[in-house]
Amino acid sequence: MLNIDRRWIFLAIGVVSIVPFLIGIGMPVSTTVEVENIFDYVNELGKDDAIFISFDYAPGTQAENTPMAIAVMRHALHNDVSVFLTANQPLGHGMAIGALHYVTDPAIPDFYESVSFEDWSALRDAGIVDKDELVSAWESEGNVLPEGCSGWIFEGRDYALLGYAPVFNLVILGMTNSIEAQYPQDAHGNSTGEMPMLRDHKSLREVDLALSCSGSGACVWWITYAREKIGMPVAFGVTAVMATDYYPYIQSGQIIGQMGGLRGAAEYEVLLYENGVTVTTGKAFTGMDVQSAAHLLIIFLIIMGNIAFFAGGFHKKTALKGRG
Amino acid sequence: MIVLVGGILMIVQYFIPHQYSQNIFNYYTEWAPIVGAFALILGVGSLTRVHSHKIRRKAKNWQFSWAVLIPLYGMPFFALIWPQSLWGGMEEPGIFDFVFMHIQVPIQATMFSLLAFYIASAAFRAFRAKSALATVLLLAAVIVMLGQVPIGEMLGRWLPETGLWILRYPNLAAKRAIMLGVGFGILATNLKIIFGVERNWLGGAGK
Amino acid sequence: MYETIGIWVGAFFTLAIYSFLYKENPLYRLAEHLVVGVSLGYTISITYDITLKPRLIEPLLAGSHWILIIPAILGLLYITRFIPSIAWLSRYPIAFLMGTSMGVSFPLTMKAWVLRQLEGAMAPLYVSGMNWSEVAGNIVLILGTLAALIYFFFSKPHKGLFFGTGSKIGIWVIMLGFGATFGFTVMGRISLLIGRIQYLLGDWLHIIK
Amino acid sequence: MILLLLPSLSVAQGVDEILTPVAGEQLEEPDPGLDIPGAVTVLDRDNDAGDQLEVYFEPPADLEGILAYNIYRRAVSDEGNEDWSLVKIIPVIEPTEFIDGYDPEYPIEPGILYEYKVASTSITGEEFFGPVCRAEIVSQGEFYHTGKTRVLIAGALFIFLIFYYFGKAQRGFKMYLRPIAGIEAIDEAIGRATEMGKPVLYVPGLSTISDVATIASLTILSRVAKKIALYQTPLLVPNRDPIVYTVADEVVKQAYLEAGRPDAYDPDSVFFLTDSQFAFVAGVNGIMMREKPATNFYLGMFWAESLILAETGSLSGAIQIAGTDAVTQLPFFITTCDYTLIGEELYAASAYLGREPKQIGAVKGQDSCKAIIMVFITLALIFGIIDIVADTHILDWLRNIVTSPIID
Repeated sequence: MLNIDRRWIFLAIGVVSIVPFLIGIGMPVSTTVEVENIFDYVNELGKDDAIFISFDYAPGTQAENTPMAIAVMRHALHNDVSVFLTANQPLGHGMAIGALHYVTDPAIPDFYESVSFEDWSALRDAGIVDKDELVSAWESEGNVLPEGCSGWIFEGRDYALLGYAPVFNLVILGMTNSIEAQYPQDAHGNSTGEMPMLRDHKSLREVDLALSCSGSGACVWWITYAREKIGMPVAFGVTAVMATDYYPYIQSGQIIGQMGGLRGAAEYEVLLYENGVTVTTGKAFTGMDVQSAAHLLIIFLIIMGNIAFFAGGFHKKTALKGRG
Repeated sequence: MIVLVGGILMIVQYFIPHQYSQNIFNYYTEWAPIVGAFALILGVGSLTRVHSHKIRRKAKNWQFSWAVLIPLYGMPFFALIWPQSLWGGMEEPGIFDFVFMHIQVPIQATMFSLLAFYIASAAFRAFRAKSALATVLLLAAVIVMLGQVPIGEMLGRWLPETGLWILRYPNLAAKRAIMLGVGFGILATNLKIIFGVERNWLGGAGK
Repeated sequence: MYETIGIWVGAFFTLAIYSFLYKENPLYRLAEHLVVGVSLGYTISITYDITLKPRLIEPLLAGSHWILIIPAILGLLYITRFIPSIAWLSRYPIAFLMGTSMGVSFPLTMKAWVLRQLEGAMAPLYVSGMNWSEVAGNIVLILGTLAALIYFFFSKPHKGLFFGTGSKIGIWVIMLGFGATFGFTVMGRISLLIGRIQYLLGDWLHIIK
Repeated sequence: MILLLLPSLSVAQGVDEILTPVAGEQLEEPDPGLDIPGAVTVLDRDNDAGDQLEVYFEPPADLEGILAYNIYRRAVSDEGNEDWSLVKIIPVIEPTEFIDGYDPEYPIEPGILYEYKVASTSITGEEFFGPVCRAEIVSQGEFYHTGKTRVLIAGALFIFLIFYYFGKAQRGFKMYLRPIAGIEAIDEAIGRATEMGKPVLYVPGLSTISDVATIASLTILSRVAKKIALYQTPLLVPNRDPIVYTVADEVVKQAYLEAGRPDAYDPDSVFFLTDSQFAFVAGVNGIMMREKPATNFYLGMFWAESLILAETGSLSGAIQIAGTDAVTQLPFFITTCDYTLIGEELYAASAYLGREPKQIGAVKGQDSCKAIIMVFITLALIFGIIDIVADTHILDWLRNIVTSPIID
């Protein structure tokens, strides 16, 4: 029995991962203190604060990391917190662009309407950089917020796409002195020195949080080079594979909290939804049903496999079927 | 020699807050990314060499080497020299972004999701509670797996609670011990490289 | 239009990779090779655009910052790697980066990985207001860390009360930790599959929202 | 660009109440306006590069109507025509002190004398200046950072211990390393393969030569190859990295030579398979199914492929010995293999087998550091219990020894 062609098992896992999507159960997800800590921290921030969201992952783990980055980005934008987007690897640069597109896509609920850096240069030159004043001045020019939109976001005031820089650990270290020195231009070629958010937050000392969304151990750079140097608060959004390794950092207080895998992202989405920040939950939450079903299947397979093995249904020397 | 001087300089620098030390350090943070960026030449060079070799010798599956070389040089071409969009329209992102978002991202994301299938297969055919230790491991794994998903909460409150307890205490203890060990390992490797005891990282350059 | 074509292309390659589950085939191999070339090509473009252009080329063209010539030359030495007779020159940029980054990371690693973790390991057993599971947890935490360290201690045989029992407890604690990792790894892999299914069923076929 | 911070609703309302009459009566007797801040004190900041000053000023007695303080600075010069620059805005509810010099736009130059003035600002942005105060000191850089002493001591101790054991090992000192279960099983596993007349498969990881795990694996390969040469069992070593391949080939050749069987060496036993991760796995799986090796070694660095390899191996009925320092892959090896070398055990095993002074010295040096850590944790445990029983605070004292504050 143990020698069944593995392709049957492949088929089983495929079916189990598709069916719950079609049914759509929506089982409740409870939240843990590791995620609540990040949420509460970001929730306290206001329009004079800024955070970094670092896209320290490649497309391979985007299914886990992107929902986290998007959830926190929405939360920060909702509170008018300025968001810096960076990446520690070139492919993460593309991930940052993708996440920004997602948050500003009118086809997706809870989207924000982005105003590019050039478009509001007149207002900027007139010295209007306070968020509330900016919005009223912008709307008085005849711009209307699209229906269903959560708000305006101004490039250079609400977000800055700084992107990738090589030897990123040293870039973090350099940003503790000056962000502009490390990123003279953003990814769109705008001069960062002219951005209001960089004038309010010139170095990492004036930034309130760094969230590293990471699929590798490189998120630790934020602890080693920013947190240990200037005491900057750091939070992690890591893939499930990495998550268990970072509990020591939570206990030692080096990070304020951690989102582990899709589940962590789903928890943040639930918190956003329950606190009225967003009107729907996102992709991570919908994925949790499948996650439940697939875990059950795998546990079932482990138990069945062991029963078959110990009941002697397995002969070590029988031929191996299927492709290796 | 450069390694020794550079390494010691940087260690000493950490303990000296004086402005001369800071200036050295500022130059360093400015220069290192520039030098680091050129390291890409190595990757491009060796990839080109391996695959052009294959094509020339018509090695097995040599046709696929074109699938490596064409995008390797095509991507920078579309990004820097000819940032053309697919149909020439202005609003559409260029070919460069298209290839990244719609070829690179799906392939890479799918590659890793293959593992979900393999884990399921291994769960049935290979994960064995052969010894007491492996049994403990599998039990802990099952509890954590159930505790992490909504259905576990429906089966009983104790499941997620036990799962989180394992994560927060025994898991933390084990990972911290490993982390301390790895920390010393990294430090020892740093020292060995700075003092030239370890030279493997040169990767045979110039041999 | 643009988006639609993109999603069809993406779906095609997604399925090409999944075809590997059935059997290895040329489509899979094509996708696998493409990704190598595209990712490096992307990296080159981004690095040029974000690093070399604003930090090296523009300052140099502007006529100031001549000192940046030094890192540029150092970086260009990498090319010598492909000319066997002077390949040894390529050691200099590698040595520069290795030596200095090792030096920078040494004290910081000492602080963040060793001292900070040691501090965390010396947690008080009981602080007023803790419930029993937290106190039990703290005892497990301190004893467990100690025991796991004993397991990775190679200078003494694992015999006697301290080293014998210690290493036995240690391996159990390590196994519990690995159990957690195992569970989380399974969870992570499934999450990645979920991401792809959302792409195929949602973005491509529009069966689910 | 003025950064306004409304501390709380109540303060904001308070301001409104006060200011309304002011706005209306501006032309009459000049309202005393807002109370002005007092004298400014400037101190040199310790442990800096001479580019920071600690600035304190006395808050005004009457805080009513004040929204924030604007702090201006300029360099003292003979002509006194330097421009004032606004270096800091402090909301009224915050402490009246700050560290000047963090702002990269207005850096402080070491050795230059500065003067400061502080203004109270109202909600309308009106400024009421306090006295101009000249700093009594100039900023200077220090040559040693006193806050980093603990890191220095720990680092020095570590360097000393490592080199002490290096030296000891190089002088040929015999040092004890405990045996490791997986290593003892190696001989048995090779013996089994010989009995069955089937080959031994050895995968030296998928990483490059610069990975410590790969180097450790190659040391163990040398030992395994020597045993195999004596037993005349076929050996298969597939490689993913071309450089690792050349080194592995060399290692095996050398091992056969040392075993006195250079003739038995088969140049095809070590081979390069492919550099793509999953294709490599598919290739190795193919070998396992065709050749049915009796023993599989997976030692070195592995990633996601670990479980596919070990699964096929366990189905083919082979004895499997694995070892890696990749924590995320270890659980899969433990549940599918017969013996697993966990993390550092791999390095220790290679030191144990290789008997190379460098490696043994490193293991011993790290061990002594772990011993120090263990002493600290044991003391912490004892002190923690004493604290509970006797209601003392000696654990805090102990923690203080290793605590390094965040300052730079």
